[in-house]
Amino acid sequence: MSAPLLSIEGVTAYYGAIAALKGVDVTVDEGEIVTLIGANGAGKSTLMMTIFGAPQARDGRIVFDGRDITRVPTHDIARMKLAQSPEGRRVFPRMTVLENLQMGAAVTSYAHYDEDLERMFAIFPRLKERASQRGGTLSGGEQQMLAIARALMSRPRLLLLDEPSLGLAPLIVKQIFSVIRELNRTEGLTVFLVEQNAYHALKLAHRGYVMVNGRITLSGGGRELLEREEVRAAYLEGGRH
Amino acid sequence: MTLRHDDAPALPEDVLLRVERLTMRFGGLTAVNDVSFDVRRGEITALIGPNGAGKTTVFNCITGFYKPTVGRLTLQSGNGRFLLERLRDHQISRTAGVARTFQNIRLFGGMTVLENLLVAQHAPLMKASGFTLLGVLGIGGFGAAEKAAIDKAKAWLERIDLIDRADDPAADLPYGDQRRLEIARAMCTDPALLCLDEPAAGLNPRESLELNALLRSIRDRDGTALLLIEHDMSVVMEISDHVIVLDYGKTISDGAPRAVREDPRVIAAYLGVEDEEVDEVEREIEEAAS
Amino acid sequence: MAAPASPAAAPSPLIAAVKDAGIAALIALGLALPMLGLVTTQTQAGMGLVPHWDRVAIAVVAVFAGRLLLNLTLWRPGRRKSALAVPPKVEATLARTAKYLGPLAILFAIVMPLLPFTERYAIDLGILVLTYVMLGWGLNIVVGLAGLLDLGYVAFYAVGAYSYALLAQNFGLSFWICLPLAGILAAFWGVLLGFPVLRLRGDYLAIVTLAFGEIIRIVLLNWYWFTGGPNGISGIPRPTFFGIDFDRGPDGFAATFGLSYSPLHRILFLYYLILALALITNLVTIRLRRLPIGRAWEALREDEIACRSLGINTVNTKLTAFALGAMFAGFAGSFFATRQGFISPESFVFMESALILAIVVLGGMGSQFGVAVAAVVMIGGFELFREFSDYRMITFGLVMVLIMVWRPRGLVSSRSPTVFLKEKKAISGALVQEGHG
Amino acid sequence: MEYFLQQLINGVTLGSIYGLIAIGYTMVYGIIGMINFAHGDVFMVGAFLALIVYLALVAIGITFVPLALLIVLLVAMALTALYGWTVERIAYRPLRGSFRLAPLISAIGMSIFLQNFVQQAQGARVKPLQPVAPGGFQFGAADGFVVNVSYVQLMIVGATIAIMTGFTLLVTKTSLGRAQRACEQDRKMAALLGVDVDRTISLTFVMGAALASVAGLMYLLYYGVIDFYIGFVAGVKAFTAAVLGGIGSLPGAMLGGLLIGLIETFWSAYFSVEYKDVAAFSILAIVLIFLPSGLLGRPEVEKV
Repeated sequence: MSAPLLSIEGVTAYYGAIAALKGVDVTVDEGEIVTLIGANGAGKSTLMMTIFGAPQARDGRIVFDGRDITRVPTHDIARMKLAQSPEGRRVFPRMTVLENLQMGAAVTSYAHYDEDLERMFAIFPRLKERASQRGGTLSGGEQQMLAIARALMSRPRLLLLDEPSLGLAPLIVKQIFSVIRELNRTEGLTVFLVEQNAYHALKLAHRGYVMVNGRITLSGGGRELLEREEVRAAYLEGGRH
Repeated sequence: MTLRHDDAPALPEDVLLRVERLTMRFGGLTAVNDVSFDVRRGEITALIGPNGAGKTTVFNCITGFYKPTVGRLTLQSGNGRFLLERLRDHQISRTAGVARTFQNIRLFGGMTVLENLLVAQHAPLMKASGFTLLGVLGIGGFGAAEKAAIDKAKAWLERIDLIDRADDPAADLPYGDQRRLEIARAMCTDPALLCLDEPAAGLNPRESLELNALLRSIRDRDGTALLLIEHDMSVVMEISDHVIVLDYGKTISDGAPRAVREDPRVIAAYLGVEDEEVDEVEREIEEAAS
Repeated sequence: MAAPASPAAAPSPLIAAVKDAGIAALIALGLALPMLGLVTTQTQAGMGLVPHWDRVAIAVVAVFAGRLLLNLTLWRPGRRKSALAVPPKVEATLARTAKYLGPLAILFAIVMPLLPFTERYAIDLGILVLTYVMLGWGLNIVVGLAGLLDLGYVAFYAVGAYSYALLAQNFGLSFWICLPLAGILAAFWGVLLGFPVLRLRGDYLAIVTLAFGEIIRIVLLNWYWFTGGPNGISGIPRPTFFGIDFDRGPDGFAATFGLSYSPLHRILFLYYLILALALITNLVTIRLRRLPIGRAWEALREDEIACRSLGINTVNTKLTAFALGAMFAGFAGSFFATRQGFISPESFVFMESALILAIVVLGGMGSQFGVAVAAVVMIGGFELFREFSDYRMITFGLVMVLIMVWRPRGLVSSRSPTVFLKEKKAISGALVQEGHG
Repeated sequence: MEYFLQQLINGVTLGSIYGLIAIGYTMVYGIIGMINFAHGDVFMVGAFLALIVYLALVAIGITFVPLALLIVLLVAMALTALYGWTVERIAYRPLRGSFRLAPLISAIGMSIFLQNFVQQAQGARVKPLQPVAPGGFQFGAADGFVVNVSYVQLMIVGATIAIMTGFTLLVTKTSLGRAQRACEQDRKMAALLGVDVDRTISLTFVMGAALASVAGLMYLLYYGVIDFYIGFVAGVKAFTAAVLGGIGSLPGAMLGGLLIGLIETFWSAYFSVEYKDVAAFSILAIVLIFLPSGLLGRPEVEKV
């Protein structure tokens, strides 16, 4: 078996004095969609940011594509074919859609900028209509599309997606999830997805992890987790955790 | 000076808030376009629609954070009749009795849970402290008033199950607790209308259920009408008595939850067709597994 | 798995440290060479340059040695992060001891002048420090509690001082009548200036308050017939012991109380006067924090929009903070005038505002105890270095930078709740907002 | 009329100097949201460095004025930039992501330090410089009043226009400018996209300091005398200009600088010299009351 594309080994991370991650092990293989589900505040987004070195892991290590990136500065990690569409989308509000996409391509020195731009506009036709509009004036769904497109502009091997469905209308959520699946299937894009929307995420993913209070408590195939009693109870139907 | 507008046309007995021809423009952009609806007493009214449909803008007009470009917002409660578009934001809360919560929770994070609930009772306490003058000198009935305020806060903390955390800073609470605390804080102003901006966002299904119970009890026990923006259809269908759907700044549907849910315009704009994409993936995974 | 070594574990820490120090020395050379090495001097033929290479050499060597030392000790790889941060436990202990240290400090302030070894210089210094403690506490209401950044606080200090001077000179009013009048006038100016600008946010408010401070100073400087212009006002009536002068005469303080005359009486009186004024400021502030207005200030600092949604009139709330802060500055100003007997616009420059603000921020915004400590450290420390007057200001500036880098939230950063059900727990400074007003 | 024209020219010259300093405030504010209180003193350092370099050139015999000025410009820019970089490194970078007031106090400390450092290093006395490029053009001698435009004034206005154009292009068209704007809007996101945030911020300080040194050189040439205290006064004015124009906006800084220069000049010419600063500050306050974000600043939309 070949080494995983991303492996997170015993990682702990702190915000000030508060431990947000308490020893997390996760692996993502090439070509997979892996999802991490868990309640708000469980540490999912912290893990996403810790992969990018902000905050840096205090213990443990993170290896991407055979290289230890635990102590590498954030901006250098971003130059390693690893991209993130972060929590809250973080579209640059006073830059146009086009400039936002240019920012995404900055790490590739614009080598295949035109080609990639066309591709993004093909995937998200809505963005083409809004190309010269400022990021801050887009609706939530459009911003989410832009955030994903911006991440894809760097031609990543691994895409980290943090809560792409948060605050979006059901219809838009469906569109976004179908784009993710499409990219994975046709281009073999590896995706590590953090979601609160456990049902959709587990249905989409090949494998899943469940995080509670900074620890991984369960892992397994996406469908398998969907069937698990604990998962259903805590994240799908409500009731006792 | 009175802030009441009793000369404005009266509303039917069961209507608490009437929004008429509300339009809001920002520069060239029309965020809300000629929207009218009623919020009735003793009901939970839900405002739904795709992102960017203008829901939060409607909210901000009702709660005074924006002045509408055009339109009339009449609120008729036990305190009299008010034209909200003519009041300043703090008057809308204090005088007309409209309270709200925010999409991104806005608690006073560096103050304790209890302090948060006391700040909400600012107006009556201010009066009791003789507008600070008597309070500084330590005379007047401030002590008693503060005790009453603390009791009220305690009662709310019992209700939202946070009494044990009364002395902790609000920012230290888990997300779901913060949401409930924000609702309790708004309720401490004794509102006639409580406006909630996505109260269930970020809650897990269990917390969501608890929230439903809380909102129902506010409607039934406190007699406060609720107006809420929500994406979680399970919450909307479960608890609301009346649903209004906005799209591109216009009302596209208005009625009982069941009727709205089946309205073809709502399905096209907001809910979308069946879960076919997701089902497709399911099939693929099964194929791959076998 | 063969992951390459991370950059932090470079070959030899010593070589890395020397290399780093070398770069720092090179930068120091670039900075020092023209500025320290070539001194512009007026000669008969016009301007010329006089070389001072020795100073450049000293600077470069000092930077190299200092940096190397730091690299090998405090900044050793791996230690870097925690070296300067104060652990939360220590922080909590500090906050707890502050509760007992406060009364102790007040006790000390009361008995200090009466101790046998206390010299007149110490009492003078005490008066100076207490004046700044009071000013710091006054500004703390505005900046620390309400979260409004005021860069022109000294203007209200000036209003108080000039009010007293002019009222006392032109109408012969006594200090005890002028004191409240000066406070009221300063508060009035606070409202007058505050009203139009308090809806400005953050740094816009800062520049406008700075501008007002400058406007008031310029007016004082140029309105000759009224303020005496740059010459200021001299011969301001000295304070009396409730009508009894501190002089040698038969009606003087010494004669009235059957004491032998000593110039120290007046100094002692002034000392206790400012101590009382400062303590009143403190007491009122502590009281206000527990009243709805004080809670509204802090809520305003935390989140203005939420305040508005709860029916709090933010404009009035801000104005009250502004006016009260100004009032205490006014009191302090009239004390300053009566103590000095002479005032001029030179005492009310922007640096004073900056200094008071620095005291508030260094002390820990909102913390009464922290502000007092910061005033003692800054003013007391500054006065103690009087002998090294050449390098005093340079050090002063540098110390300000270093303290901020060391403790960005000030000395006492935790907040104490105003009310509690079961247990009063200090709130970590990291959770407390500092306002955007 | 000639009097008016003369004042207009003087005002534009002064405004150009203020504008160049104001850009430094506005850029730093834009990118890290702090008032760099020491910027006025960096300008003062720039003026001193320009004087020192010029005197050094004279000492080694380079007296051809255009060449000398060009060398002075380049060397002073580089050295002042080094000061700007060092100030950021020592006093601000450790406070990154900290509370808003901490860097402000740190900046005030840095300002005190720089002022007294220069005073100790170079002496407290004023430093005069005999005119480097005397002379100029004269117009309209008809009714006895002559409008003078000195070479120095032309140089100042010309250089300002050139630098402003270059700067606008840099910020709007290059990837460095885009990175700067990205850091301004969302630093964390910029880092996630591979932007080296620390380096970008350092570069901003370097650029601001370089511009301040240009202003310092101009001040030296225009007034012919500098001292260690010019930084505070000019700094406060330039800061006022930046806020008046709308802090964070480059064209705003230039516009604000011009306005402050014109207000000051005209007020001194027609009313009273003593109250020229009062006029400038009052207009700032009045503008802000009606346009709370300054003339060209983006209105702060309250996100609720």
